[in-house]
Amino acid sequence: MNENTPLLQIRRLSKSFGGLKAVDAVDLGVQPGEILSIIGPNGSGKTTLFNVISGIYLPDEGEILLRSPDQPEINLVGLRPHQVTAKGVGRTFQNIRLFANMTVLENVMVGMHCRSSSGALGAVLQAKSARREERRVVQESQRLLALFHSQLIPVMNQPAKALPFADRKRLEIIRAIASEPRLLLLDEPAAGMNPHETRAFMDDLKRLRDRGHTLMVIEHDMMMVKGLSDRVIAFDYGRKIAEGVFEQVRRNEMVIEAYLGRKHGIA
Amino acid sequence: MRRYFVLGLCFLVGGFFCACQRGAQEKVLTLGAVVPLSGPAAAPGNEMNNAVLLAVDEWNAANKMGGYRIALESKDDASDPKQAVSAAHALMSDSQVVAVVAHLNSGCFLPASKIYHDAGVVAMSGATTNPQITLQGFPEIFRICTTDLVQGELTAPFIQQLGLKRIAIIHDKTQYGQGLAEVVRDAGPRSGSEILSFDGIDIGDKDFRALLTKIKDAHPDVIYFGGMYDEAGLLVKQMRDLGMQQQFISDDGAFGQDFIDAGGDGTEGAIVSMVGAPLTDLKKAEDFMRKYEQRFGVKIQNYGPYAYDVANILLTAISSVIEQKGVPDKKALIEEARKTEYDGVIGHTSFDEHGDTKNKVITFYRVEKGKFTPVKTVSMNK
Amino acid sequence: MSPTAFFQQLVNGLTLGGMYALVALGYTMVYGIIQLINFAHGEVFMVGAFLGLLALSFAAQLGLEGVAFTLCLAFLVSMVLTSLVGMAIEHVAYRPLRQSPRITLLLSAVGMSIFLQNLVMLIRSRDLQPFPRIITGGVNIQGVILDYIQILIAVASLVLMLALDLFVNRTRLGQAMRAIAQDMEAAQMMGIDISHVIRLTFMVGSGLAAAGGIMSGLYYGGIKFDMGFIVGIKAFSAAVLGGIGSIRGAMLGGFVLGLCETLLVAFLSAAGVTEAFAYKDVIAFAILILVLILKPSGLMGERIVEKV
Amino acid sequence: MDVIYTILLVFCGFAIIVIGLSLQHVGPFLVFLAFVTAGAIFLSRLGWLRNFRQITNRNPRSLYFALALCIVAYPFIFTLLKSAYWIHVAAIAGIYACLALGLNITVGFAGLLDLGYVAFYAIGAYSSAIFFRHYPDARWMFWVILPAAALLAGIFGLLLGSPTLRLRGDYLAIVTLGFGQIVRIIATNWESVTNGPKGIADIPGPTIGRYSFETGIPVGSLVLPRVANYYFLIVLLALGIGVAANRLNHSRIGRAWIAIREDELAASCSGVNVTAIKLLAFAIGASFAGIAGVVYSSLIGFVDPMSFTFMESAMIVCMVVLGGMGSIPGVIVGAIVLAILPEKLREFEQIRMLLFGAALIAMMAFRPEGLIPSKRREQELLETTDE
Repeated sequence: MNENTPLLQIRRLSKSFGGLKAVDAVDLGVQPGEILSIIGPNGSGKTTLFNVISGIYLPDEGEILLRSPDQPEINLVGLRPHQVTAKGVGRTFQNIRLFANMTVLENVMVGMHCRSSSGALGAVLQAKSARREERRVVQESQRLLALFHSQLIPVMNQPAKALPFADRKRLEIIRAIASEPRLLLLDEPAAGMNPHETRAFMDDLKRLRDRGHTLMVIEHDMMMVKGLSDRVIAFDYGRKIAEGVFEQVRRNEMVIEAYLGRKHGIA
Repeated sequence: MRRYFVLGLCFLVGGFFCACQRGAQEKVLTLGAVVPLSGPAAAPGNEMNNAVLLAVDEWNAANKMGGYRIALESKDDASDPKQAVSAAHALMSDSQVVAVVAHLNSGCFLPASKIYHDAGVVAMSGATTNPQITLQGFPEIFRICTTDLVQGELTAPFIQQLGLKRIAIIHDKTQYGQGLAEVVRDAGPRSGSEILSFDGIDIGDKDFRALLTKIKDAHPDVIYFGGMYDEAGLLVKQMRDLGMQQQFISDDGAFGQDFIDAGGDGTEGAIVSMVGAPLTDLKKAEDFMRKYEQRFGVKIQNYGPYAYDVANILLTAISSVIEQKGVPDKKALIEEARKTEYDGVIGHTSFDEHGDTKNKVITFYRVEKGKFTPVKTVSMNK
Repeated sequence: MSPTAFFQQLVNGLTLGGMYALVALGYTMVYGIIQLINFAHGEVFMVGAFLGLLALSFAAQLGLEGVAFTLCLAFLVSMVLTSLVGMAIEHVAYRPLRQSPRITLLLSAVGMSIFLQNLVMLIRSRDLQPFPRIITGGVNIQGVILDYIQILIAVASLVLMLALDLFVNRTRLGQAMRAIAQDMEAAQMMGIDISHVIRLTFMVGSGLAAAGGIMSGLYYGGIKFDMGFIVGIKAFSAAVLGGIGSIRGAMLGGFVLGLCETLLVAFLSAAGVTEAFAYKDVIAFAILILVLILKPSGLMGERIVEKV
Repeated sequence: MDVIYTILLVFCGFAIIVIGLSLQHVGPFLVFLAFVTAGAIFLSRLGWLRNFRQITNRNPRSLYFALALCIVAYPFIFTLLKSAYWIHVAAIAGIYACLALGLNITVGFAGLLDLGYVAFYAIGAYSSAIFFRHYPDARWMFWVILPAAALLAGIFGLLLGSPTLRLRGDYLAIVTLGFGQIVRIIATNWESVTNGPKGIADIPGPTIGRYSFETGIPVGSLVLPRVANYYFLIVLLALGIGVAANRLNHSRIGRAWIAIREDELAASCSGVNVTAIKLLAFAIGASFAGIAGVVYSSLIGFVDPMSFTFMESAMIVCMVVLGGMGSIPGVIVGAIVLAILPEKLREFEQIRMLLFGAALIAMMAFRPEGLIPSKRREQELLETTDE
């Protein structure tokens, strides 16, 4: 396995709803350790791509291959979301989906579900292994909460719904990281933040990359895309229309057309 | 804040008065009654309870109980075995309860009888028909009505005598209805009838057309239904709608105005059986029915006379125990009850070695112009 | 089974199906709009039957003559009153909870169902209430009896369903209903008064159930406080079978279920299965479970994709 | 000092309950109830209830000690009062507590509304009844049947759950309701096994070695009535089930249950195997009902299909909702209150279900979290920071 093998390789992936091709024969690769941004106008199929990768939708055709330490490649197609997560792909949602009534800490602990194993019997009998594991999960979760500065630690026993918006976004990412993903899918992480928050957040995301996570980010904020991405892929109508470093993609004719609208092209 | 103190004070005073309400002590013995006062069989249960109340009041008025006043302690079993056991425990926890007028449902009397047995208190039922109840070997347990066995065994030859051969049997999938239907099914061939079908319906179901259509196809002479009045009424109604003019015969569960109300014109000519001799034959019965109607403003429907007789039999036995011993001794009461020879509303009652009545009589009634008219009284007595 | 018996069962099944269909419409309409199973809908059916009985006995007391007239009166009075009951149910048990978790709504609905059942039982009686037989007789076609009441049920349910279909597809309010079913938020943006439309949906569904209730009373000859429970579950099965949310599906599902239930049991019984009739109710549940497993969208429903 | 306060508080509460139960007539009881309620409101206005709570929270050991003492003393007190009745009622309340705890796992923790829960109860009761119908003398087998019935009910939970759990919540409610009906219909019709509507009578009580549950418990000169055996048995079982439920609640599995209740999709994407975890909730809840069913059949000695109707399911749902979905002390209190109140208020039996229905609607509208809401989060806070 050489360094250039992509972590995730998608081949001819298609998904349509009724007559609408939301994802249309997409090929793409994600290199280990990079931050890959996906841009494109609304409805261009970015979120659908994430949903297909994370197993929420079954693709009509194509394959999604994930490189894995113990075996060469795993095809994620056909796996259910929790299996995909177990294989090492974590994600967040466009509209934050935390467990609102659970505490901040518990949210992270749920994220570690697939990295722990104690079952019902162990819990009922308070088996030694179960207790040990529980302690480990608590400690590990607290450590993860400290990942982005320390503002989440003091509130870790408050319900997640009590957090301010930006912290909820952070918590959702931490929950995803708790499953120890090699690839992290972030769906518009900076949406709804002010420029100041966005800047701070960008640094947080870079820290994730430095921690060894590979990031795939859907983002609309071009400033963020520019400052963050190693590579950018642009989508329109479910197809990949451009790929490369930010400046390259920004100058691409098709991307400009997609963003500015094709009206003046036609009319 | 002060408001709460005042409120609290009011309650305190109120509670004190309530506690003081207990009157001066007098010699009291308690008769227990456990019947369904709520639940699906609340109507017959309340009638039984009223009848017992009537008997107790008459005894108290006559003042023949050796100086004892009789109190009635009524409990509700709601036709539910669990509540029946609770109620039995509640009565047996009260040491003044000398005897119990017990249950309408066999499913209630079966589990509760064990508790009466443990406490050594006589429990006598006027309506439970499951043969198993008296076969448990508890000396405290009695009943004055005939069992399913008697009613079913007597129904089969009666059908034969009507000149009807081909029987289609329907039952309501209850302990009572199905038990009876099974006896008819087994006894029918012995008296030369042919059983065409044996089907259950669900209580609460309203649509019997599919089943009746199937039965119609087999061309029976008679349809026998083991169950209660509501379903019996609907069945006969839907039979007539489907153009089935066959004889409809049912059991004591369908005996009562409710059946005629539910079935309307369709019930005309239908035959139902009722345990015991026809009530209007007996002078005592007429008397009782008049008194009941006067007191409660409604007519006797079905099990009231039985409960009334049970109460009277028990009270008679208790009074003779008091005469002999001076106190209502529970153990002596068992012996005394066993020796019962009583002429009551439903006829003569005496008990066999199991505690079942020896008076194994049932009467068939035909609905004529919206009224039950006795057709024939048959008996298993030698 | 003789041919006569077969056709008789066919008639029985279709009549039963018509009644299921009328009740199923209420489930499907409410579900289509707010994705909620109106658990108390079976009870609405029962309330409708009792209000119909009340109207009929009132008419008899006033000495009103004419079968058609009294019948129309009973239908009208009961359907109007029951739709008000439906509105009240929505107002008390559902509206305050529109933002709550689904389970809260369901429990509230279960509570409403228990409440209505016991209320009617306490007000009227625990016993079967005989329903006046103002339509009697029928035609005998080669031994197959076709009651006038069965014809009435068939005609009335078809007319009501067609009227509903027209209402939903041709009127402004119907359009609003469909819009809300598609996307509640968008519909709200477009200036549709959501609360008003939901209330109306409950009213229309309840009115139809009331019609079903009266027909059931007329047909079977008696009504009882607990009659709505089992009919409710079966009508729901019919709605699911047809594809919940689809009005035509509910009609189809009702008839299919009525026929299945009647014919299947009859065939089983004819084939020598003892006690086949005792398992009648199991058939509806089995169909429900099978449909949900094999084809959750039902016969005519659309595929539901959860929005992520 | 706090220790003494705690113990005294518990004893006072217990004394109030005993006095309430021993009031025989409904009038004085209602006055008493009003009095106690007014007192409770008064104390809470003074802020004392919160103080009590703080005191007891500080001394969990002495709280449990006092509670245990009361539970043990209960049958003795009522034996002295010559009232086996209230011991019996307490045993029934205990059975309901087990049922409510089980249903709380599916409804309260995992958020799956099961309206046919009584089916599993029936499976437990019938498995013991059917066994003893054939082997009435093997009474010690009760102790084998108890776990076996739990297992069997659990398996049925899986069987019902596996095809239906992919459904949305409200479909699930109706399918479970249908399942409850099917179990009852089968119990009514499969006569060769269940004896049909006639039910199975004479189910014996268990034995331990020479000791039989059919006899009273002699303690010194006092003989506790027969039901006291069941009382102690059911208290132990309910305690065990309560502890098990509590431990599950605070475990990896419990967190997953809450997570799928909160947001199924997010839970799935966080690595929770939604189907398996839901099935587990179903199976565990069902197995608790199986245990309750076995004890019920021996306590009453009689089992018939009519004891397992939808209304019974609805009643258990009411207990869970009244107490507080997801709250273990809540559902226990809910079960006890709803099991005892009808015994006290027999006069209102007719309107009982009406009140339940109305209460259910009102609870959902005004206090969906129940009378004793789940204190899960607060407690977790204390525990985790301690470690």
